[in-house]
Amino acid sequence: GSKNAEGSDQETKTEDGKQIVTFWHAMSGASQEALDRIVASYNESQDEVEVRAEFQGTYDEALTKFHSVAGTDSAPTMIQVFEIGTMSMVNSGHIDPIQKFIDEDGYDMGHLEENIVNYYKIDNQFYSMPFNSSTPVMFFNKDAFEEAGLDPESPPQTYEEVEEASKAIVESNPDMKGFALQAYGWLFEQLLASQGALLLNENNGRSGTATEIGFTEEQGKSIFEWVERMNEDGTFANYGINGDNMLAGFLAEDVSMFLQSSANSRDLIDNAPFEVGVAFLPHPENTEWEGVVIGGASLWMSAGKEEAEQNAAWDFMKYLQSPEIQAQWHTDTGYFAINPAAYEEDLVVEMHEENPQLKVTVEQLQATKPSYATQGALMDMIPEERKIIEIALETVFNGEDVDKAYSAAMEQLNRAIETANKARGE
Amino acid sequence: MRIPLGRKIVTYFLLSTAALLVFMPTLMAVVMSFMTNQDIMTGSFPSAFSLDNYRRAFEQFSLMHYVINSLFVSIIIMIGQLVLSSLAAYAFVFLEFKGRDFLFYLFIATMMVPFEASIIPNFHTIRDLGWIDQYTGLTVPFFAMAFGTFLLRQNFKQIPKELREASQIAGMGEVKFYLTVVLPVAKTSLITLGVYGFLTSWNMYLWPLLATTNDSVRTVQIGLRQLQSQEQMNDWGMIMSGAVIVIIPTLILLFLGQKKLQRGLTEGALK
Amino acid sequence: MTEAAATLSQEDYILFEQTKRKHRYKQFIKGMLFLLPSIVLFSVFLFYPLLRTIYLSFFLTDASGAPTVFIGWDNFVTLFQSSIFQQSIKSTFLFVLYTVPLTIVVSLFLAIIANEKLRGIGFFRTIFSSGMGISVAAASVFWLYLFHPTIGFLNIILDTFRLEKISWLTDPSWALIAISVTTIWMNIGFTFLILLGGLQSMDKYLYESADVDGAGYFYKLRRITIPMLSPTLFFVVTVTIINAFQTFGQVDILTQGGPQNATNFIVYSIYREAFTNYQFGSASAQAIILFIIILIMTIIQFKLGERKVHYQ
Amino acid sequence: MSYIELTDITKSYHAGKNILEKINFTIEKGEFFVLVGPSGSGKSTLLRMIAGLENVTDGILKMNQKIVNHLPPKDRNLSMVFQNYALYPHLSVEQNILFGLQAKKVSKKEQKKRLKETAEMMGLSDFLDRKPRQLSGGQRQRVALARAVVSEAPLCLMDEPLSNLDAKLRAQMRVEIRRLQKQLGLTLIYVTHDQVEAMTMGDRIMVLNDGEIQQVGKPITLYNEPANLFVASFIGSPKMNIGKAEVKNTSCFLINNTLSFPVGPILQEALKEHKDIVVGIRPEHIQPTTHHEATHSLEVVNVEQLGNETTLAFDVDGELWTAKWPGQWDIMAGHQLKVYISEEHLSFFDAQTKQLVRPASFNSQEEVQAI
Amino acid sequence: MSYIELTDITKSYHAGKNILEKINFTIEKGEFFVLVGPSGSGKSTLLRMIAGLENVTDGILKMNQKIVNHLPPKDRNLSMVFQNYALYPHLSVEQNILFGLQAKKVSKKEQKKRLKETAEMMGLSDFLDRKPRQLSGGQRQRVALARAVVSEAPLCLMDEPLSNLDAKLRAQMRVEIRRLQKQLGLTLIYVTHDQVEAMTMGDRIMVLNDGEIQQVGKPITLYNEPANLFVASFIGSPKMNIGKAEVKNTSCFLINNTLSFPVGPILQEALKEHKDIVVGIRPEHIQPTTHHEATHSLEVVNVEQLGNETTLAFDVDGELWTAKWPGQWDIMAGHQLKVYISEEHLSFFDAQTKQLVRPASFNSQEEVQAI
Ligand SMILES: Nc1ncnc2c1ncn2[C@@H]1O[C@H](COP(=O)(O)OP(=O)(O)OP(=O)(O)O)[C@@H](O)[C@H]1O
Ligand SMILES: Nc1ncnc2c1ncn2[C@@H]1O[C@H](COP(=O)(O)OP(=O)(O)OP(=O)(O)O)[C@@H](O)[C@H]1O
Ligand SMILES: [Mg+2]
Ligand SMILES: [Mg+2]
Repeated sequence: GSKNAEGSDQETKTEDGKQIVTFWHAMSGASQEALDRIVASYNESQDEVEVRAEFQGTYDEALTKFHSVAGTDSAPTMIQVFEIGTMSMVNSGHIDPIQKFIDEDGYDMGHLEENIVNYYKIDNQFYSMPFNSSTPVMFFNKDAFEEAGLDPESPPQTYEEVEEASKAIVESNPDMKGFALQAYGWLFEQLLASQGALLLNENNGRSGTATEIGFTEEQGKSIFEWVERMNEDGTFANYGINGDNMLAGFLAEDVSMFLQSSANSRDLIDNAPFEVGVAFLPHPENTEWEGVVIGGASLWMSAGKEEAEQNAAWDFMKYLQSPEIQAQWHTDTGYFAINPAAYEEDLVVEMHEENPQLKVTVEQLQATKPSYATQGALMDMIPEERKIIEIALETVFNGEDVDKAYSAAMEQLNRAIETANKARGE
Repeated sequence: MRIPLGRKIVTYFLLSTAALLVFMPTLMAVVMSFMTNQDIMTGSFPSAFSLDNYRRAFEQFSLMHYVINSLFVSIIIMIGQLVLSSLAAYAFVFLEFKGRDFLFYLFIATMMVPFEASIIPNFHTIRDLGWIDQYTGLTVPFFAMAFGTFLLRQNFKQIPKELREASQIAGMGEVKFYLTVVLPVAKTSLITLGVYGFLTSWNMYLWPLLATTNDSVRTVQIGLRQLQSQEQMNDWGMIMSGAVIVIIPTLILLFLGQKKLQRGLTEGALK
Repeated sequence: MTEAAATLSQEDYILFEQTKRKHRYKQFIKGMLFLLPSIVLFSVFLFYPLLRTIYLSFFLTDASGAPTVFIGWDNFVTLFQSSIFQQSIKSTFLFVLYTVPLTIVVSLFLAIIANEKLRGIGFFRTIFSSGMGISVAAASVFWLYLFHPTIGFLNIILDTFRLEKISWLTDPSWALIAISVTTIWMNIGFTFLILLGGLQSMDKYLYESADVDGAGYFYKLRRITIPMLSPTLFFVVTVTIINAFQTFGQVDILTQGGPQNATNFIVYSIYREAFTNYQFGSASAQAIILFIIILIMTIIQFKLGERKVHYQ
Repeated sequence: MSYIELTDITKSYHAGKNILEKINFTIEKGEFFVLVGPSGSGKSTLLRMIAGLENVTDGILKMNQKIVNHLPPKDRNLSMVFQNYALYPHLSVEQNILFGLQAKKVSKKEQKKRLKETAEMMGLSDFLDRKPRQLSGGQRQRVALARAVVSEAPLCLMDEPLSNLDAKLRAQMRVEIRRLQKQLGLTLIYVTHDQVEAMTMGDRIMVLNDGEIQQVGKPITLYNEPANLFVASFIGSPKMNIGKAEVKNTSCFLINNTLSFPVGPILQEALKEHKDIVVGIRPEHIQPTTHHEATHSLEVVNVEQLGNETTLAFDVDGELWTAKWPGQWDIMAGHQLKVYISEEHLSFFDAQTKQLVRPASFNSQEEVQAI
Repeated sequence: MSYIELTDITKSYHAGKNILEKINFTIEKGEFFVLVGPSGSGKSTLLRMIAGLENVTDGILKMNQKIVNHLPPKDRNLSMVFQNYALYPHLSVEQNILFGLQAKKVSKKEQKKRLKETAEMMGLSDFLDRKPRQLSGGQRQRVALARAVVSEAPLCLMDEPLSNLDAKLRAQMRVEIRRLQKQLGLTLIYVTHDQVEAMTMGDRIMVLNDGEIQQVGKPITLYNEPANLFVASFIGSPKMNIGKAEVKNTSCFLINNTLSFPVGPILQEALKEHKDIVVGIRPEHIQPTTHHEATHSLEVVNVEQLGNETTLAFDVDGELWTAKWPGQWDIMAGHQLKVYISEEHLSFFDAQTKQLVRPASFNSQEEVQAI
């Protein structure tokens, strides 16, 4: 940019008459590079529209900022919002659901990945366009498995198997822990979904406004108790809330298994001095594996913008769905291709051949059984829920009483839901 | 007076040890900025040093553009703060008027308003003034500074009152006295405050992020932040090289600033 | 010889009172002129937000921060009943207690040894103040690495001395210490620079006469340096306390308030409440409480401290 | 119409005891007014009040017929030499001197001219580029003086402006200040501890003690007719010798039980009114017997040679009396010495009120010798 | 065995010109050594070097036979009164005075005792709780003096310690300092501008000018036999009158073309060796004709009454000469006045080298009168 770009909020056309679309996003690092490439290719592909992709900080920061400028000239044409911001966007009243454009355009969303689309479909209509999506998987150290006499090709699938494998690992190498779970609310939600539990009542808030938590004590506690058991075995590695430390610990061969977003697969495989395995999310032995909930972000359309501007943005959103673009996006970043056709693209096929582990992430998503549990919860207090869960997890990680931690957390969760409902004036 | 040799040795020893301890984290970052991400993540000793991280950091963003914006913004803020703080401190020390103490405490009280609590209303203010994506929006809100006023007040209070008296006798007005006596005599703390103001502005992240929507006036910390990923593994080597690049101008400033801190300015004021 | 001046006429008296009033008025205007720019900006960017914060603290809000439901003192009542908030206050105070004295003692030590006139002293001064030049985000990342449970430098050192490794950031009792260490390191640069500035502007004649009096190094330090530095020290203490109460960045990156809320300082709690939970009402109430806590601390400091401070 | 008028001026710091107590006096335009008094008597305070640097606790201060109690110093149009110099440490000597002129926007040319003159006069021409901390004590004082002189303000206050100069330079400065004051018609208030300065420079002297005016008047009047014991012993160096007088009989009285004098008619009158009398005699009036008959004999306790004069200390019934004789006298301590003391040279004070009863007679001074 | 020994001591600031140039002298233990010289001549610098506060640029400084060039001040065991007092602004008067004793860990009881004595001696007892800024100039100076005195260090350096005190207090302090010095056997180096102090207090005086020693010796010697013109005109107040001598014929010479004197035999001898001669005569030697025959007649330009004496200024061929007569003389300026000048009282100096050729004869001083 240059200094004469000041006040760009006001202008909607470039000097040579192109329609400007302001696109706020929260992509940084490698994903920003990938996104910028896509935007550039779009801008080159036609001469009507110029998309300007502007970084606005983390998801939190970008969302807060959007809320503050929504409805003014400074608001962008479109914005990327993380999945748990969905409800607050819907409630904000400053967005136009993209269903409007789908209907006007007669666009077919059917070619998109079902399990991704499921999340963003609310009351049977699309509010936002899915964009970057990921799910958690279990990463493990194949070399360490081999050394411990475990089969690297059949990784553990249940909590109990994870425990057993961990014991074997620690036995063969006292310097390495078996398993690590980041104190991260998102992972807790995923572990609930994988055993088919609901986070919130009212079918995860999708049949009505949730009024309390949706999982049973057994379901909820299963995760806590799992950790507690491993802790007692001395096979659990505690990295607290810190994902970066956990990654480093895994790469430094301090721990052999951990759960993390599939978006990390590429980097882990590339950087690890050992062979990395990827596996489905585990579930308690006595439950059925149901699948995972989609994470990541989607694209929203600002209300109150000129039609031409919105249509231009809509055109860009459509552009993003094309198999070539999705293939590129998938290979560059590790996020899913929301359009499964992309997996047929040479680029992707090549990559999957090279690193067959990468396929596991896609397989897991596609194996997910559509249900309220795997559709994911909708509510505007989910960020708060995550913090509460994280504190409870930390408490358990540090070897404190599960029952106390659990009941305290549940109490806080229900109060948070209550407050959130009250704040909406409902 | 010469310093005896024994004391010199002890002092140098203390200085070096302290410097090593203080500088270790930074030194570590510098080392990391030359390492490959794999070496960093696996916690192994660097297998190779390369400038690759720097190359990529420069390639990914127009860091220079951010640096120039940051320089501009930081200098403007620094000047604004120096002017406003010294004016206010002057009033608090040298002028006697009703309500002075009350105002001073009010000023001090502003330091206690958590930044996090005022950021959203301030953002609204900027928005309504049309200052988003403007240098004004990035700088003006920081001009008034209770901290700086307080620092300078403490310093101005140590200016011998004889100097003020002599100026009054000489028929010097307030403004002239402020310009020709107070500011030069308080040079040390003005430099300190200037360095501080510059560096805090230089290191600001949240506000510039909020107050801008595009790259036109954005500052370097935002650029730095864009080197970090949210959901993916970070390229620490590159992030560190970015951090090192951004630190260099500030270290230079610190070096120059401390050279300007000269001894004994108030000396000779008294008999 | 003085008869002429002996009595004061009524007229004179009125004139006298008039000039007195005019003088006061003029002084006031002058003071205001000097303060005006600051007052205007403070009003817009600090007092207005403060009022807004006070207003919001009586409401529940929606995600954009607009008040929705008036609930009176409920936010405050809830806070004081919340064990988490009580924990917040406790950790905040503990944190202040850990960091403030140490920051000042260490910086003072550095400032004193860096105040000698030696060759290459500029290099050391730059190093000591370098912490200032490193943004909180960058500094926190450095420390994140130092604190890493296995590959972190600190634990590697402990390991080489065959000491038990420490879970710096995941053990609640260590996390506060880890954050304190980071904070002290980050604040030293600035405190050092201010204190060095104070030392530098000290008259050398004070030391001359002490030298002649046969005062040793530490005696001079105690009787001259510290008292003469008291205005600067007072400033540094006040500001360090206020800053400690408002520590945010390093918490966000290193522990995010955890583990188990051990480092969930009030400011961080405010941030979470506002920016992730969108509970601006509760956040505002916490901000007000924090404001009042700092205010009380500062008033106490001014009342007790400034009497002991020696100004010229 | 007097230029400066102080009416019941009182000063106290922090509601403590009064440093100055109901001070009343006036100064005429163009007058050279000298202020003397012991250390801590309030001279500087008084000066600072006139300058407007110190609040007037009570009373009225008028300048040019206008009440100026609250006028800020910069509007009083005066210059001042501070007792502690108050030089600007960050400015060179030249800048220090020109500081006031620049404030008053005097033209560059005029500044240059005055700077040159003043610097030459003060012997500062070589130091114009130095900072005050690079100067010697006396040089600093000269800068302070130069700064006041260069401003040519109609009222100039000087607080011991020559105290750190050597005798030669001081003599020179005395003349210069006096010349300037006359030439520019300045009104000057001058604080000094130097007897020579006080006696030779001022049109009038005011003696202050403990915040109270003791006497105001012509220098020679104060010397010859000190209003009270304090002034008598404060003016003149070495100080006046004081002794208790006891009337033995109608024709003779004793001082300190040692020196007897005849009682003259005036004295007799005076003695009737005052119960106890104290007698003072100036050191130069205890004279050698070169030209007179010896009247008394005293024991020499100490002899000090000043070169041009000799001071002798005598033991007078346990008290030390001093005599000052011109020239160098080769006298040994411990000897008994014959001296001449004229009854005429005795001053008489009331022992209770300390007020003067009868001054020494100076009328019949040394013979006039003009041709 | 000398206590302090300076060998070729040289001092320059920042490689500029030398402030002090090859200074050589020694001071004995227990000596009262007075240092005088014009403002800026390097007195304070010399003192500060002895104290160790200033680097010695060149030369050797010995104390007690040991080279101390690099010894830090605190190990030199001395006390000092700074010209600018150098009081600690943050400490009360009491703390200021006791600072050094506490540093040296003197017992509390001893501290208390000495404090009481010293404070009383200096008249500071009422101000012990005050901060220096609440004191008058003279009071501050007394604190500075008290601080040095209380330490009882064997070597004491005083830089114009009495300059801001009034005459009465100063006289008192002179006696006290002298007494203390004798009593404790202190070695004292004392800088002063006061003629009386210089003449009466010191065992020896050293005259410094422009960084060079002019003369060292007993006070009276310096007065009577000044080694050169500088010392002659520097010692004594008013200063010595100087005139150019021109030999008219073998029996008579003229000063400033005005005053003629006969040429004596010694002078004749001297005149042979020196081409140009300058004559000096002290003001007290231009005497009234009360007791002598008039020798010359001069025009009075100015008359100043000091009370105990009168100074007269004469015009001697365009130059101002001063006379000092005891007592009060009622003489009008402008008149021609008959005076007595004895040829004996003339000092002769070489005009080129400025060195003394023949001192005035003081041997035949006033008659000795001891009984
Ligand atoms: N820091 C300095 N830098 C340069 N020159 C200096 C410095 N300090 C003193 N001088 C010069 O050295 C000379 C001697 O100074 P010093 O203070 O010794 O004089 P002094 O004899 O004590 O004079 P006074 O009687 O006025 O106090 C002076 O000409 C002075 O200007
Ligand atoms: N700030 C102050 N607070 C309290 N007392 C003070 C203050 N300033 C001066 N004094 C006292 O006021 C009295 C008069 O002080 P002032 O300075 O006028 O004396 P001075 O006549 O100038 O004496 P000197 O000849 O010693 O300078 C002194 O006793 C002094 O101690
Ligand atoms: Mg005074
Ligand atoms: Mg000196």
